[in-house]
Amino acid sequence: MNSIIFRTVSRLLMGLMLLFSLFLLWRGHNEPGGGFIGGLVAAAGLVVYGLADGPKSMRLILRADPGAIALTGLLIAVIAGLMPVVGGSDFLTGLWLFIGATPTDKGLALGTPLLFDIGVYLAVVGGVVGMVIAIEESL
Amino acid sequence: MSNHSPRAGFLVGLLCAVALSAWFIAQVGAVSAGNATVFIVDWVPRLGIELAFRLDGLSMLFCLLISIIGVLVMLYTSGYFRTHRDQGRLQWLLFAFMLAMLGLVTADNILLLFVFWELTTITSFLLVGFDHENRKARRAALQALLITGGGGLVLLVGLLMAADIAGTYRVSELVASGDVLRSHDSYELVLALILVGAFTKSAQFPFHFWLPNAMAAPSPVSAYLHSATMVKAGIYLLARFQPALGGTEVWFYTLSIFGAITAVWASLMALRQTDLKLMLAWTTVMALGTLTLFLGSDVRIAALAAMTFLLVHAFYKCALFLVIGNVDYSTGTREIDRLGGLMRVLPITALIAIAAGFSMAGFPPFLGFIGKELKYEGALAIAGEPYLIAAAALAANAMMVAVALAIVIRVFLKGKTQTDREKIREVPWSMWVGPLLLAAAGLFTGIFPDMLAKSIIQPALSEVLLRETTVKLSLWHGINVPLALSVVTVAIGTVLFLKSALVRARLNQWLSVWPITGDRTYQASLVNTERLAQRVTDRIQSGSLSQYLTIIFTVFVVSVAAVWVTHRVPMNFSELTDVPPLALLICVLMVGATIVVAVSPSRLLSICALGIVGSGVAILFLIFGAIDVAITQLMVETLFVVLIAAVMLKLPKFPGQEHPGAVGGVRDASIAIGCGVVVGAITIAVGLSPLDLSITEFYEAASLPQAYGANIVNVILVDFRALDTLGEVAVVAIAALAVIALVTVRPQRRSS
Amino acid sequence: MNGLLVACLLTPMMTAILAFLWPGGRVIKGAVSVCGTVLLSVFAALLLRQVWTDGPVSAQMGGWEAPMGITLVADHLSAMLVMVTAIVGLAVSFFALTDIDEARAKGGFDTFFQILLTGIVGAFLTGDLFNLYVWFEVMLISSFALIVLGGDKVQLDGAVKYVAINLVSTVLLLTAIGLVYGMAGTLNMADLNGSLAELPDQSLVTVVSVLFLIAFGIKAAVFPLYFWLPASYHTLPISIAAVFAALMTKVGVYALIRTFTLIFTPESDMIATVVLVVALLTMLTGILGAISHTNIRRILSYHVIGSIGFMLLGLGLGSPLAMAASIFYMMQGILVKALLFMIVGVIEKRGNSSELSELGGLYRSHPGFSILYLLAALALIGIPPLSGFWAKLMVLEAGIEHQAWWVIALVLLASLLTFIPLMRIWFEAFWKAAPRSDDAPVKEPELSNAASGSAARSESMQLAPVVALSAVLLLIGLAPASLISLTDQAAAGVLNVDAYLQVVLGSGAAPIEEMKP
Amino acid sequence: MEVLFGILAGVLMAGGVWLILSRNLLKFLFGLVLISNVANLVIFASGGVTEGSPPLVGKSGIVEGVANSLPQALVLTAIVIGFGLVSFTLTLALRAWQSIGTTHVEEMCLSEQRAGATDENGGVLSVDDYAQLERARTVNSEQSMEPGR
Repeated sequence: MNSIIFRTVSRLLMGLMLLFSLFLLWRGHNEPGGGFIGGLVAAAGLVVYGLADGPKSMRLILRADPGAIALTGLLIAVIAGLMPVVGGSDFLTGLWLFIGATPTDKGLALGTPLLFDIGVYLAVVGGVVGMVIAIEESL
Repeated sequence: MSNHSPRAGFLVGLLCAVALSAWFIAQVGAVSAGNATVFIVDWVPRLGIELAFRLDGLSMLFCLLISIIGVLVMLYTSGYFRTHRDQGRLQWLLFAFMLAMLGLVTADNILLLFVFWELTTITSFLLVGFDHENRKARRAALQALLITGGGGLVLLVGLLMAADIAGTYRVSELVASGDVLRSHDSYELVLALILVGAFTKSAQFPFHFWLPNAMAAPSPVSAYLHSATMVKAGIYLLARFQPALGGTEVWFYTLSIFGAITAVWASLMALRQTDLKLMLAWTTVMALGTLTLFLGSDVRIAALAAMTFLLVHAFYKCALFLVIGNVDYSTGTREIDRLGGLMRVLPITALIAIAAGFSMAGFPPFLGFIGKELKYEGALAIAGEPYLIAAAALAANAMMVAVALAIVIRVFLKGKTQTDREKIREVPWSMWVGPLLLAAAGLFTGIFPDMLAKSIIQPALSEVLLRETTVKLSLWHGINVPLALSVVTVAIGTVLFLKSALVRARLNQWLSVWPITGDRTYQASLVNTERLAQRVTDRIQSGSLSQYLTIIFTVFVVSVAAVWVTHRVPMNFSELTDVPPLALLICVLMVGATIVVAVSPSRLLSICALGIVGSGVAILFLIFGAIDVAITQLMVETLFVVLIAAVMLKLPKFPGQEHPGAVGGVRDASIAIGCGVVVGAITIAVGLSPLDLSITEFYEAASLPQAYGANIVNVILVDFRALDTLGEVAVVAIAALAVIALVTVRPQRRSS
Repeated sequence: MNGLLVACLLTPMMTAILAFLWPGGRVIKGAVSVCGTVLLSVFAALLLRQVWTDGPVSAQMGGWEAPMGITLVADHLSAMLVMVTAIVGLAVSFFALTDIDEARAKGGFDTFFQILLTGIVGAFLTGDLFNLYVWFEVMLISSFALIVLGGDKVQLDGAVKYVAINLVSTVLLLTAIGLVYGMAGTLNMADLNGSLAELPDQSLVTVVSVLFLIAFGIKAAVFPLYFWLPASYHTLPISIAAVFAALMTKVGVYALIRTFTLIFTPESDMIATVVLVVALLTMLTGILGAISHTNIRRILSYHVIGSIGFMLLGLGLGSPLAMAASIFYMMQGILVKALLFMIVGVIEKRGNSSELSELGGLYRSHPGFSILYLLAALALIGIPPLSGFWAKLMVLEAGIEHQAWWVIALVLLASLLTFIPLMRIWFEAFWKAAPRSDDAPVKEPELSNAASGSAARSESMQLAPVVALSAVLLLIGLAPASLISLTDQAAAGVLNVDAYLQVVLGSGAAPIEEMKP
Repeated sequence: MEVLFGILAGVLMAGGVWLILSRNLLKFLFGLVLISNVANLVIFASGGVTEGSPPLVGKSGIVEGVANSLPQALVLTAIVIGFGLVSFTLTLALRAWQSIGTTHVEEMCLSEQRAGATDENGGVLSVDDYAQLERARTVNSEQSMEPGR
């Protein structure tokens, strides 16, 4: 798998997949997608890249320890759940902020569930990539 | 348990023991006047257990024995173990044991009684195993623990049942409700359970064998626990429950028969010994048998004989054990054949031995004589089997005379010791004061028995009979049958003593062909338990994962199928949904792929087929409207196939032989097919049952207006059931960390 | 809402994250871990107090009323279990400071350990069946991580068996939960109580309940499904073995008790008999296994199994007293097991082995420590007035109440047999003279002052949790009244689920429209 | 369709169990994947299988004729969890192979070997002990058992 073409293509593919994964993450609350799927797509992109360039390059791209990314994802999810608690609501209750809301249209809805989903995304990316790197490196 | 200050331990224990003894003596007046001292504090009311203590006549008798002998023994120990490094430990244990014993005889709550009962078991376990680096001591300790501990467990059930029947946990109230207990259906069972407890503790046949083995303990411990106090706990229990459970034929015959067997057998065994301590140990068993025998009857004079003999025995036996300790201490041996003529070198010890030995033999004017006369009187008064009991008592007494004579004459009066006589010195004062007092007590109370009778024996007897009674003891009560029997006893005993070598040889000859002994049975059952344990465990836990899994799936198939068949699960096929043609096609494909995975010897083919199954599942999800799930499944499937393909290149090829032999193959296949059938059937049955969709409907209704999301599945994941997702995220993160740890953290040299 | 429930769940989870992300070595991570368990203990104690005074409490996650959202709920049983989990967690995290080496710490020991606690606490507190599965998985994956962490090949071999069997049980559990949803249309356990009972045909419910019995039975290590346990416990670092032995199987027991009192009530008769038989067999085979071995860890592993049988007797007999006995036994059993394993750790440190033939002389050299072992062992055997006795007493009373003579006889037999392996340890490791080993040089004189100072410090740090747990157990033994009254309430709450239903579902199921403002 | 799902689940289960019972760790893994799929299918099938559109709320805000969303969420969760577990198991198999040198489970019995050597002078109730006891009985001489002066 040392061909330059495959490496270039894989890099391109990875970029596209990362972008697509973010798109999936963003729209997941209303359309098929979400943190899991987005995370899996992103991870798949990175894995494809890693297959072409070796696990070391995956580490380089990530810049951080994949385990730490995964746990940060978990941390974000917990924080998203705890934010409403500060306001006296139950753990994991959705808090929403509507930007540019009009009586007919809710506008841009930002809420803790979205943050939660970002945590999920990070955890899945970090987790899957971490596993793949570890297995690749041990071979 | 400090090693550093044995003296401190000794002094504290001794002072406490003295104080306790003094307190008990001070209570004698009140108790003998019929006023029991009572102390009650709640402990665990829910389970009926309270810290209830009651000091009545019977308890008093025991308390005095325990505390006063305790003081003497502790004093003795301080001399005996003067330079031993573990003296402090031993003194603490003795003191702890004394407290447990006192608690046992004063407890007025049956559960509290049991608590102390077990505490005496444990402390005696530690005391028997005091010489713990000696294997024999450990074995004896375990034996004592298992026998008395096991008996304790049985006793507990008996006590609980008795309490259940009588409706009270108070011993004093339980004792008073004998009529209820005796007429209850479970009376025999309760009796049996309690007797097992008492018999194990008091070394009655067939549990007698632990007591001689327990002689692995140091002499003072043997003197205290295994003659004077702990073994009497069972006797105490019998005496205490005599009014509640006694007075029936079952009680009478059980106690008489077991007591008689124990007494006669033990005295035979005693004659056979050459080790002085073992000789005494067996006579202790004999004495316990006699006590049991006399507690069987509810005739007043029999109970009186038991109570008196209890005291007699405590005095002389404790003294004799300590005497033997002295002999051992001075000469370094306890073998009767190597000893002789110690009178000249150990005059004080010899004096004690003579006094205690004569009391044991039942010579006047010692208390032993009164005890013996009472025994014969009691035996003859028992209505049931007077002659049998008298004969048993006669045999036992005669052999006791022989043993006593052997100790007194062989060891102290006649012959010469074979050890180096120059080095033998009389023991220090702390080692003869105790036994001397005990022996003197035997003489003094023999001459003036009335003091003892009025203040100690009479109140105790009143409790055993549960009615007021007056006791008058005297050395001389005319020429009568008991006296005649006494003469006969002495005659037989003397003959046995004179012919002891012959008797011993005969007994050994006879016993060498005797097939069953308690000790052998005990050992065999332990060994067999261990063998059984190994066999069972090796069978179950064979180390083979495939066997484990086979068992698990077999249990699964068999139990589910059994329940399915016995419960006749109905299936209603009337409301089937349609099968989309595409789904049918996918299903067929998947079935084919599954078969390929299952049977293919090629790894690559297997992985491809596995991928097909996974993708098929994804397509099925898609067909039935689960787009998010389908995408996830596809992604996961892809990642997994990539991973497994990468890993598999490093793993060896399938070796074949996955289901060894035709039998293994058929067995595995039938289990697999069974699992398939079972799961398939349940899935169909559940699929056909109507489903309550109200929760889904709520999600559909609330998703957009309340949770602001149109993708219901995603809203469920991040809002309605976000806690699941949180856990799941944790699983993914930890799985990654686990994989990383698995491949990066390599074993260290075991840090030890 | 009740914040304590969430706090109990999140504290170990946050600690886990913190322990991983916080830079630092063994000491820092260990300190974070200890602080986390201290905090957990505080929350657990508050929760227990609240449950004790006010009855069960619940919290609806995300504010969605049950059965729509996921409910966390603590009745007496759950709160007590969380409490002992916190205590064991605290003791073990402290013990681990000196037991776990740098490499394992770097590999994430503290994180795995805390996540394990999270999973356990979550399983105890959740009121939702699928969520229970999730927490089981959380527990499982972290236990996988702990079991392989820095393992040599023997440990890996044990790990393979552990992982394989537990995964099978997990899949069975998941299948069973799917089937329950398919029948009742709900996953909330309180809601299932009514929904399943209302189904016209109960036969299918019974069939599915058998699936739960098997899946949880594997987790709880009952006969004949316990193979994974003896295969894996004896190779682990002692901190891990201690927490496994003390807690892991008990989650399975808890799940069995919860499901078969709350969810599958109408079928109790047949299932109860099965559970009773299984419990007795587990008890006996566990004890026999313990007798058959000469390695302290294996002996204790089999003891874990034997005690599981004891804990299931309550479910089998089904009376409040029997259930209370089992719960009491579970509470003190968890603590005793953790204590005994830590004691084994100290023994191994001192004797360099866990094989009895290579040990000896500890009574001579460490009399105080020996007493600790003896107390723990006697507590396990059930010698009064130590903690195990009360459980035994309650079981026997329950047996008499039921006239269940076979049960009594077998319990007595098992109690008697329990003496043998525990006293064997006492004889061999403590009483027997230390074996003379000519090849091993005497260590003490060679240590420099600094080294011996640090060794002494590490020794006292290991002894601290041992002493503390012993003290707790002694207290339970001498003053059991309040724990017994708690277990009584727990047993009553388990057998009569009205209060549980009330606190989860409120007064009657609210109509959907009123669910949320 | 329920019947078809049931049959499919049954076949996958049978294949999975067959593989799990094989003595090869990799095949075990394949079997595990198969029965995990069974669990997912069962959850999915339990929620009712009717052809329907994905559970999305349309522009109008009205939800009509969509598939049951709850089991989908459950299955999604289960799939991701399953992936984590299976990946771990795969790595474990790899490490077992690297370290023990086999993937044949019958050859992996390291952890449960008894330490065969029983102690000569320590066993509480070993078989030797009994034999010794019997010998001691025939000699019938009791030595001094006192710990000494």
